[in-house]
Amino acid sequence: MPMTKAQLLAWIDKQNAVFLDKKEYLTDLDAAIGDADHGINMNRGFAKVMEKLPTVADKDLPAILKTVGMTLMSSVGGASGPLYGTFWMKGAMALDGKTEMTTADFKAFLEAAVGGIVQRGRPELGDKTMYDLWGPVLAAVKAADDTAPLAEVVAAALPVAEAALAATIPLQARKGRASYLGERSIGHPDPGATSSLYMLQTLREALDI
Amino acid sequence: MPMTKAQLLAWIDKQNAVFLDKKEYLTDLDAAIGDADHGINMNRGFAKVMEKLPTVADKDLPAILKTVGMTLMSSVGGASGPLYGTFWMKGAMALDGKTEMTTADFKAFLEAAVGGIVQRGRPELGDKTMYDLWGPVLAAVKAADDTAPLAEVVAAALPVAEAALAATIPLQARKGRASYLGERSIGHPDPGATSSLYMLQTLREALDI
Amino acid sequence: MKKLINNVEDVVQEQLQGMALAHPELTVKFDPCYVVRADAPVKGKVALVSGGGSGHEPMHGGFVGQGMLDGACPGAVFTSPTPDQMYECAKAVDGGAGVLFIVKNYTGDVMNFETAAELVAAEGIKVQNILIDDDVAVKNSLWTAGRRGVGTTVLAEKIVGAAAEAGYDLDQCADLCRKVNQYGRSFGVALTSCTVPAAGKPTFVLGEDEVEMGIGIHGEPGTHRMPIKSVDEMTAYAAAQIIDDPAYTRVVREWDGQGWADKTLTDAPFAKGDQVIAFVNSMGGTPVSELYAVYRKLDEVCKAKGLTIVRNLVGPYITSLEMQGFSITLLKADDEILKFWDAPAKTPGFVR
Amino acid sequence: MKKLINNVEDVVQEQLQGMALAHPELTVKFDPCYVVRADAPVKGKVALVSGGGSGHEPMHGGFVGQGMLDGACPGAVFTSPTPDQMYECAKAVDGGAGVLFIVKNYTGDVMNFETAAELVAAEGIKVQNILIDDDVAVKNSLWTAGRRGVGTTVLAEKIVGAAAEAGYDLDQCADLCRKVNQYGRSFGVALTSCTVPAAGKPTFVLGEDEVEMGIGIHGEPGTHRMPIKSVDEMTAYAAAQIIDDPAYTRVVREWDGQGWADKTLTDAPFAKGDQVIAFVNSMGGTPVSELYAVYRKLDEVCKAKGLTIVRNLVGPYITSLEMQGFSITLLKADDEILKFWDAPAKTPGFVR
Ligand SMILES: Nc1ncnc2c1ncn2[C@@H]1O[C@H](COP(=O)(O)OP(=O)(O)O)[C@@H](O)[C@H]1O
Ligand SMILES: Nc1ncnc2c1ncn2[C@@H]1O[C@H](COP(=O)(O)OP(=O)(O)O)[C@@H](O)[C@H]1O
Ligand SMILES: [Mg+2]
Ligand SMILES: [Mg+2]
Ligand SMILES: [Mg+2]
Ligand SMILES: [Mg+2]
Repeated sequence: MPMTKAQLLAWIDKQNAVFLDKKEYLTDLDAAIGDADHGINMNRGFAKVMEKLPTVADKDLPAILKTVGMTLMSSVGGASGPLYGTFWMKGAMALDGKTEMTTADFKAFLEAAVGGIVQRGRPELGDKTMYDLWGPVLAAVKAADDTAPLAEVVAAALPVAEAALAATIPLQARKGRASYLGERSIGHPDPGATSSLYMLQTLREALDI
Repeated sequence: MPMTKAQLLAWIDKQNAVFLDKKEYLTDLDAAIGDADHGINMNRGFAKVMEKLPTVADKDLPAILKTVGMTLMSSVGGASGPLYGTFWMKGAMALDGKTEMTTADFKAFLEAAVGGIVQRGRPELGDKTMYDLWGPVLAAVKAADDTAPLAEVVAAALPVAEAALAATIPLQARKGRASYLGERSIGHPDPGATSSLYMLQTLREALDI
Repeated sequence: MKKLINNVEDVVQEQLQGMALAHPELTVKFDPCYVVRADAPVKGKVALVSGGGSGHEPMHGGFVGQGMLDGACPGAVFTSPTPDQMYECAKAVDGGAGVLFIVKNYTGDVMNFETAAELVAAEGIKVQNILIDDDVAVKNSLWTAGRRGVGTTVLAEKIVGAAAEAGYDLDQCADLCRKVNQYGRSFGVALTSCTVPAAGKPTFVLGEDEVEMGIGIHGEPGTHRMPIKSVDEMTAYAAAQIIDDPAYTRVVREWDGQGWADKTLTDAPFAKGDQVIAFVNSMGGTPVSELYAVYRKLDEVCKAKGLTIVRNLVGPYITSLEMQGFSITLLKADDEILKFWDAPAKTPGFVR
Repeated sequence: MKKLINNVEDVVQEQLQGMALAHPELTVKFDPCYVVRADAPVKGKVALVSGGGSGHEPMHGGFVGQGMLDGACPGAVFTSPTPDQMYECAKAVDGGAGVLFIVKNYTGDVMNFETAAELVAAEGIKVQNILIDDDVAVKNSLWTAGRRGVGTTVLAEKIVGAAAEAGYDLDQCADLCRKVNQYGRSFGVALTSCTVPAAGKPTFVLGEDEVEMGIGIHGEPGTHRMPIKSVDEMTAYAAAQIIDDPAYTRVVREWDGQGWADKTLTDAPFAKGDQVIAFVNSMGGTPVSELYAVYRKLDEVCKAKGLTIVRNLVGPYITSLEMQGFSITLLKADDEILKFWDAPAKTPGFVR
């Protein structure tokens, strides 16, 4: 079954909820190896998204996704702002005119979205960034059968994402602010990879409704 | 017996010693109601006087006194610098050409010297300044017989000075930095009156040699 | 936290409102937030835009004005501004000759300004991004996000601002800005931490006799912590870090008109006989009197190493809120750089 | 005590050495110590000399240069300089039109400058002493040494400096300086203490949430201590102290050519409709960003009270070492004052 517009709106809504809930936790993660603002940034961004959403809720999927991207882009700031902004905007472009999202559509969406992160941030696997999560997740999603229901595909990607997040812990950061810490960045999960896991978890939940 | 040049030099020497010895005490007094520098100022000034003294030690009394005054003037700074500087310089002018100082000479010296303080600082009695000491002391000295030995005259003025210093304690300052404290200046002796008492005490000792 | 503020959420906005009231020669816009010359756009002149997190005042908003920036985009305290601010600001200042973004090398700033450049280019406005990455406390670019942009930013905004005023076109401005960046190196020392208003507590804690060496401008940890030494010793150390720094190579991304192109840049080390502009900066809480003690020793060290200080700047220009400490920037100065350094500037934070 | 210093005994001298190295347009002399324009004496121009304890930088040495002071005499930290410094400085800058001493009203400064004036007059040089006594935190002159000289000093040095440059004679300069002083009023607030290097410990101790209201510029106690409030509240309080201050009368001593003559001066209070120059000053450790929050509220208060701010100055100009805090100065501005306020100035600490 493809993702409906109601499910997409539920996904966005759940992300807003989780970033309010995890604001302090994400900020603490960022305090350890960054500048203690990632949770604040994500919370500010999704609060703004919720403000904007009513103006496009009756539009098609890409219009909604683009609004999410543009709003994150103009309200999150820092490194994660343009990364997530690009993620949603590039993803939107892959869904031209669609009103629901099949598994095949989701593959195209995610490939474009993750491509946006790579293009903007130029992370490599092992740099200890959100891409350390999205790289394996994208691979898992692309490997799925186009005929498999989207909910199943996302559910199957979740353990991959969890493992990927855990795998960032022993890494020494080579991108972003954490890289200035050198060896002191070892032993902490990456804040951006953590927020990315929340995005996938909330998608899984939204597809249940 | 008039004051000899040796005695004058001894007086200056003893003042240098006392202001080194009492540097911290005078500074503490000034910390209570001023800006915590009176002891430092006096010590710096007399150390400079000792440096300069050899160059005039063979001159007459007023030349020596003038050098003390000019040196204090240019090294003490703050309020006490010009006050004590004027004290010695005006005093010197009253002794034109003298090579020793009789009781009558001392009267003239002290009248001019204290006049210098009054002219410069315009203190009134009860303002809680060094003049609260020099006013009564000058009166006592002037009341002495011109034929009385100088040592006796000075000795007789000492209890007057001590009482005058004690009398500054309950006063509220109306001149200098201490005046900004208003009622909080009450209950402390005036630092300048204290240093002035040391000047008189060392004179008394110097006249013994 | 003792600061002259009302609510922590309103700090940046209220400070900008105060700045707008004090400086009618500037226009401050909110939502999105940017600062421009009141006479913008200046027709035919390349427009200079910079920006970054707030908390470094007078940089950047205080450098908007004749002879320096046309616009500045202030983010939240120590947080990069967003592309919409930069985009609107660029549109407001473009006088037809294009827009140069001067970007301090922090991942967030770089990505936001790159996004903005794409948006601006899509409007048919000529645009270029030049990075400032001059902090020698960051040793390599391979294992990090590269050197941070610090003191050289101020000098670049002054020098390239004057060149734009003198009629340089966008490529010439970009070339000059790149050169200034490649000629400039900085090192910073913190005596105390700073407190981000929203955080409410000091970013780090130093002992009563400790200093942090090699800090950036956001209270990031430096290279090491040590007991405070004399100003001569600390200055000599910082100056040596800069002067003895070897060649530095990294890849930067510049706009080639259509898309992004990688460029490998290598900065030569200082050499005996170089003329330099020396910039002694306060981190915000250190008064100018103490900076002159730094300058005194810096002059001696430069002489000993064969460098001649031909111009200088001493004061609080790129700060970290109320942090006590200083940074030193040395910029190799050729005739072109000196000419524009000496040119007039009329901004709230820098007047010549 | 965390400072950029070597030995406490050498602090002032080394800072001045650094300043001399950084500013070849100034000449710094030691023993006795003073700072003069390198092109002094300027023939035919009235020479302006000020001075006072060190620790208030950039004032006064930083205001030596074209359009402001001809010379400055720095004392030890927070201690008045001595007459020999002033005398030698005056002789070095007199260009035949006489010397104006601008003196902040502290007993020590007043007496040392009076002594200096006598010495200078004895050389046949025309001289005048004008007092600055603008601190409204000191309520009366009968029971105190009178109001302290604070922020108005900076404005007076700028305005009278420009007048001297424009050819005012000594009496005209003195009259203008006296007027500026009578038109100016200030009030200061400390968030933290400062530490005199020679003392090695803070002059006073404030709790983590306490501020001291009505402070001078030497860490003197103010009028009262209170828990820190919002910048709006503290600014409104300070502004009200200044704007609502009633007429102020005191006796000053000026030189009449032969000797000292007493003059009774009464300053009128501010009145609705007055145009003012607003000066928001950092005590040294407060960054300029926070000052703009003060300015924002000050503008509002002035408007509400019927005063129009027509010019402003925001920054660290008359400091107390590294003290955090601010002061506000309002100066009633007429055409003469505005003309000279707007005139050029080229000094290390003030450029226009
Ligand atoms: N070059 C990069 N490529 C991909 N992700 C990055 C890059 N740099 C940083 N990130 C991600 O951004 C996260 C930090 O985001 P955030 O704290 O919001 O921004 P900032 O670092 O500017 O304060 C990091 O945890 C990391 O996942
Ligand atoms: N107007 C004045 N007339 C006479 N003596 C004064 C006057 N003002 C201050 N003094 C004296 O000066 C002393 C303070 O001297 P000092 O601490 O060296 O200078 P400052 O007050 O400038 O720091 C006071 O204790 C007082 O005796
Ligand atoms: Mg962060
Ligand atoms: Mg004192
Ligand atoms: Mg950040
Ligand atoms: Mg003193």
